[in-house]
Amino acid sequence: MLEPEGGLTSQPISTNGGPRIGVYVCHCGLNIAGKVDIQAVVEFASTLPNVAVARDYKFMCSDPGQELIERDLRDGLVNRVVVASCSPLMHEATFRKATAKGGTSPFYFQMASIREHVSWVTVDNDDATAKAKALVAGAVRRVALHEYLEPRQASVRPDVMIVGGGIAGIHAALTMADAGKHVYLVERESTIGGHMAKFDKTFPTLDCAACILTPKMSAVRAHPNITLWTYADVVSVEGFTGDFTVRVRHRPRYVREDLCTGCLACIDACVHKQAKIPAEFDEGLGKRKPIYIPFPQATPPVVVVDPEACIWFKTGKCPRPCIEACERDAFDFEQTETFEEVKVGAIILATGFKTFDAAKMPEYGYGVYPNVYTSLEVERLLNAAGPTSGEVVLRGGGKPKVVGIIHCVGSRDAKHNLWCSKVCCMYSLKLAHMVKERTGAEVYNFYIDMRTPGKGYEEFYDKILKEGVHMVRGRVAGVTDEAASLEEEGRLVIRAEDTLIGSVRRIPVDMVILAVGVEPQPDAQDVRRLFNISCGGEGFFTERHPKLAPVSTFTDGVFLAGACQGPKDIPETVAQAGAAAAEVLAMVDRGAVVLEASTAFIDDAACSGCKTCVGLCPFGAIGFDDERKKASVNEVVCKGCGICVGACPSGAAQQHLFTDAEIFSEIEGVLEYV
Amino acid sequence: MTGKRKKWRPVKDQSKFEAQLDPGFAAEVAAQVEDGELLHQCIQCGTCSSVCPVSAYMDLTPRRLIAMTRAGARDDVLHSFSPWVCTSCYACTVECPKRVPITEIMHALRRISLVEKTYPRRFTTPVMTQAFVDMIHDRGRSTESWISMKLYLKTNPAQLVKNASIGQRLMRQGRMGLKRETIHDRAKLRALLKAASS
Amino acid sequence: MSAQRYTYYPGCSAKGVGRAFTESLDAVFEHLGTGLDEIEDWNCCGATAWPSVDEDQAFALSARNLALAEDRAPDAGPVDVLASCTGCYRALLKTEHVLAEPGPTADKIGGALAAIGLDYEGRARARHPVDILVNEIGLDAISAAVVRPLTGLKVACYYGCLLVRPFATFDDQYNPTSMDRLVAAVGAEPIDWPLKTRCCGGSCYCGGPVIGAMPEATMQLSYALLREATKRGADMIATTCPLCQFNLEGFQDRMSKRFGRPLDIPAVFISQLLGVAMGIDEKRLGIQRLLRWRLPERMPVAAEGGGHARA
Amino acid sequence: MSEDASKPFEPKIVAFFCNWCTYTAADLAGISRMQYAPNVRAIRLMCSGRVDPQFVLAALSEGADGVLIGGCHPGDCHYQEGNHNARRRFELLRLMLRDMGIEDERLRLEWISASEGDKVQKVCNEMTEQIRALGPLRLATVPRWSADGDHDRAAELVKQVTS
Repeated sequence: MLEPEGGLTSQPISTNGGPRIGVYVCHCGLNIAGKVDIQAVVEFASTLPNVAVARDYKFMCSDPGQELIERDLRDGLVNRVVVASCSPLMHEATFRKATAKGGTSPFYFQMASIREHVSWVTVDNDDATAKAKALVAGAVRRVALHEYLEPRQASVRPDVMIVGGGIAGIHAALTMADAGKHVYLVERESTIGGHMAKFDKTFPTLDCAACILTPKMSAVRAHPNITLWTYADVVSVEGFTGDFTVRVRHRPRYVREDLCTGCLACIDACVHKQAKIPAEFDEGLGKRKPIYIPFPQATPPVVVVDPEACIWFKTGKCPRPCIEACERDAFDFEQTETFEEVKVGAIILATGFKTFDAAKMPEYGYGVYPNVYTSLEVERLLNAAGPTSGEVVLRGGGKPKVVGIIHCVGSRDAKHNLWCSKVCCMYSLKLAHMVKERTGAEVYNFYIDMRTPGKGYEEFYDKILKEGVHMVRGRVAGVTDEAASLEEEGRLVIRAEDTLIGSVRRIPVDMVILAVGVEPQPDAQDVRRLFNISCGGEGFFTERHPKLAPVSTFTDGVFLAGACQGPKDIPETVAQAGAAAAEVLAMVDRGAVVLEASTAFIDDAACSGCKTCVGLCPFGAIGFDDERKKASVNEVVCKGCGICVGACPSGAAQQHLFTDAEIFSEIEGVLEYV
Repeated sequence: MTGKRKKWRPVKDQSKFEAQLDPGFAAEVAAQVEDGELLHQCIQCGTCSSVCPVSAYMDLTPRRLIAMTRAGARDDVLHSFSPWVCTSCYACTVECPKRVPITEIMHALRRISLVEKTYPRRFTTPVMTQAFVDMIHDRGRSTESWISMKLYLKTNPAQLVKNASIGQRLMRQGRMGLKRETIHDRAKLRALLKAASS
Repeated sequence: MSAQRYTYYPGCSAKGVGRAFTESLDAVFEHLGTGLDEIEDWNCCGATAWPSVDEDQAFALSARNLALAEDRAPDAGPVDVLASCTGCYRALLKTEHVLAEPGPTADKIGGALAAIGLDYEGRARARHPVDILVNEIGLDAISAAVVRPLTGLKVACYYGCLLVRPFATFDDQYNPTSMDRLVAAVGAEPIDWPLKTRCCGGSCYCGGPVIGAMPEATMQLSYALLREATKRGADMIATTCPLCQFNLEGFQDRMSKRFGRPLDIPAVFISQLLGVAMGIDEKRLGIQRLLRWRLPERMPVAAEGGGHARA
Repeated sequence: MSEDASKPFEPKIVAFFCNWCTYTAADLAGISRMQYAPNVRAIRLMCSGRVDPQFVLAALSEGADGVLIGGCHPGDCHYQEGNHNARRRFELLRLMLRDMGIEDERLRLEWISASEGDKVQKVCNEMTEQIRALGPLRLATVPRWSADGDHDRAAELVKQVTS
């Protein structure tokens, strides 16, 4: 665990007699010892002022390693601890806990990162050793000035917010609601279900997506512990772990959700006799009216009015037969945006992904040739509830006899997305199977590398091969309607090198399916800022640790689930959603969280009353007593950035664990001795 | 079925033994080209081969050429026709999903094969290249009629006859002449080239 | 409309087999109130042959041309060097890029230039006449100069390889449109076709008007272009490269025989089309140098200088 | 501090990295095994807005040949706008250092996000090379402060000017 446990109890010990520092240098197997001369660092450390003990150990983070620290503290050999090992972002919490177990304040501890900052990044062994010494000296100099601090705790609100109502959000919501927590599930579309609701079948078992998803959607709506807000989005987040205040905007659907029963009589009644507007849920292949429901099992089953298309909104002149048709009087054309604020203890982001925009690769002719489709469009074509009732009918009419599926569209491509989107190989095989089954067409899959790791995935590939799907190993260079021979006339031609035979092939087809990759949502950056978490360069949200904390973020109390963190298939997404729910439950049931210790404080005597700090604090944590002309910090609100401290002209503002004196000492330490 | 039956001939052991390969070859080629080291990042997807207008006429497709370069098959690569078949149209370079500068690598392979005299025999392009360079070196500009004639004489005199009529038409229309184009500052141009030579 | 005159680098082919390109550009630019001044004593760009022998020498060749262009404009500020042949255009651009990057190659080329008393400051930059026509002179000015709109003429614009590759400086690399916009500005109808930037095969590697090393490949590639343009109803192919132009017009009879499909479609320089629409004398545009030239009969006949076409 | 005349000059650079972006990026550089000059010693602060101008002066007076400040990109600050404060102070500080005859290259501010491990590598290498070319910082005029942080008059003035 990277987070300290709540309720660290520590007995204050006397610091009389000045600091006695223990320095512990970690080998980290050969990760550090292979580059840094550990013995030299230990010997050097033992010469530094106030150092009472200097030791080394193979793995300081192991139990025996931590016990070394605890024993020295308990034996009274040392009263401050420096561990030179990996990054503090990795193991600071571990060693603070060990220090507390040794019977003192966990903050009598400082870490020197001699792995990430030294052994892993330095070519020369002597250079690495010298730099390690400097960082150790900095830590030793500063820890001597550390003050006695108690870990601060705050209680955790039991309610939880989940942002995003795809399969990840749905699964996490149900898990927590079943455990008795109240969940606010916020979804910006008018229905939950996300991408999964659009699919027909799921690989590799070919379960019908609706059959496994819609019961869960209904369960969400029926669950007494879930407040479901669709057509809503989060506009601001304040507070900190355990106590967030989240402001949510409800967009008007012009129909009262509490009254509408989903009878759909209004849709029939609409003055638009024909559905003419491309339906978003059907990827534009189907049509809808200005009043619509995305798909039959939409949850909640409430209609939405599209004011861009509705004649009443456009002209103010419409008899509005919809109102007439509604037996529940559910229409409210005066509806406006409303805002609501809730307080929650934790937040799970399950905001999902978008697919790559195939029009960015003109060589594949998407948007130019009508019979070039994206994979998501084909999912809708195959779906029994889709625009063609599950028939694979081409835009120009007719069934395809030959179909080409192009893998890696937008993925593994330095001009677009460098990453492998992970799901496309498998869903392309699934589409190959389905299209062949429905149409009897010859299907060609064009792939760069086949990636089928997962339970039952390789077996599925095997099955598809057995079915006679053609596999061509080569990335398609282009799709063209230029016919070089008679059989190519009037068809689309896919050009690729069949790299396994070493020749370029031209394969005429009737339908091209582009296996578009997985990308971050277009507003991922805004969401990231809203929740104060970080993104990788490509835009997926960054987890706290790629292996050991895959659903936590660097912001305590905010967790991740699903493809917003990176490409994932459904089983992985659900597993991660469950993991996120479990992490939240652990936090909520513990009831308390340990807060950042590095809050600011004002030395009352030194404060000149200039108010510089008051205006600078981004969180309004600094109050000002007009009578006494003194500033003071509300430590519960303070997030410990130290901006006020850096700006205080009289040195009255200080920051626990980052006092001026401590940092000056660290500067001297890293410069002075080596 | 079309085509004649193949005549059987004993096939030699075609295994590639490590001792026959040159592990430094890829680095040698990469060093000659800006961003050449990207060739190590090739994923063998074949985009280059399929966008190439002339890969169908190559003995090794561009993708195979890169793979063989990376494997260190120096001999096979430098004896290949492919770099000489390349039209320098840069389609592979701009389409490559890993940004491998394939056209420039082709040029580098040509340079090495000229130095090592491994370029194909009885193929006009290397001859042509040299004739063209010589002419510019000498005169500063090219004269198309001269270069064509030189080429025909050196490689395939029969073609000269075949193409004579079109040459005459071009001459009549003033598009081709026998006067050799020349710049004034030939000496300085030669000095420049000398100073710039690799 | 820009009143400045432009520095022009023709290259060998646009003075030789493609001399009509230079002639027609010259006429059109003058007609538009500007003009072209040829760099004095320019030398060959080295084409793609020289980089196959010695890359640094190839850079030196183009560097000399750029330096000479700067000499013509001693005042500070950028100098646009118009290179009509797309092969030359690429060679100049590549050299520009290499010399802009500080390093041993730039130093060496700088030294070699200094040795013959020249200096390249980085002011001269290669531009293509199509770029200038569309983005500086502007389509409006070009439309305004039209006296004989080419109404009804269907044109397949052929960009070739090197106008947008490897450097896409002023147009889209995959689906360029600037030539299409130009022919539309003079009243013609550009056809949409997928082979705008497919290599024509022939001359790229030969530097001369021959079906050289691989006649079969060259024929196939050029034939694909001609066939496709014809099939899509084009009356004419517009080009921007002397080698493409020759390659496309020169061997149609032989291809007809080889592939069993009649071919007869003029391949012209885009500047010739513009000039015709502007009513410039055909002789000045080098129309007589074309092996094929024909305006379709269905085109309305405009009164000379009148400019009102019958629909 | 000992200076061995026989050894070539190796610059010492003190870096102040914010916890959320640049320090994390430096960790990423480590995890990705990106090798870079060993001359930069990073001190972790919670926010680049915490960087007190005195820290920079202290580092330069204690033997650093350069100071690097790394924070989140504008708009990405974990504390909303700490990096703006850092930038304002940096600009004033740079003017002051110029007056003291200290070259611009010796003080650098970089926005490096958590995903930009390669930028840490690049910036550290670049800055090391630039300062190596400049040579050691020899300053008699920078006042020395004692480590326990007793703020003398000069420090107070500096703070007033720059905050």
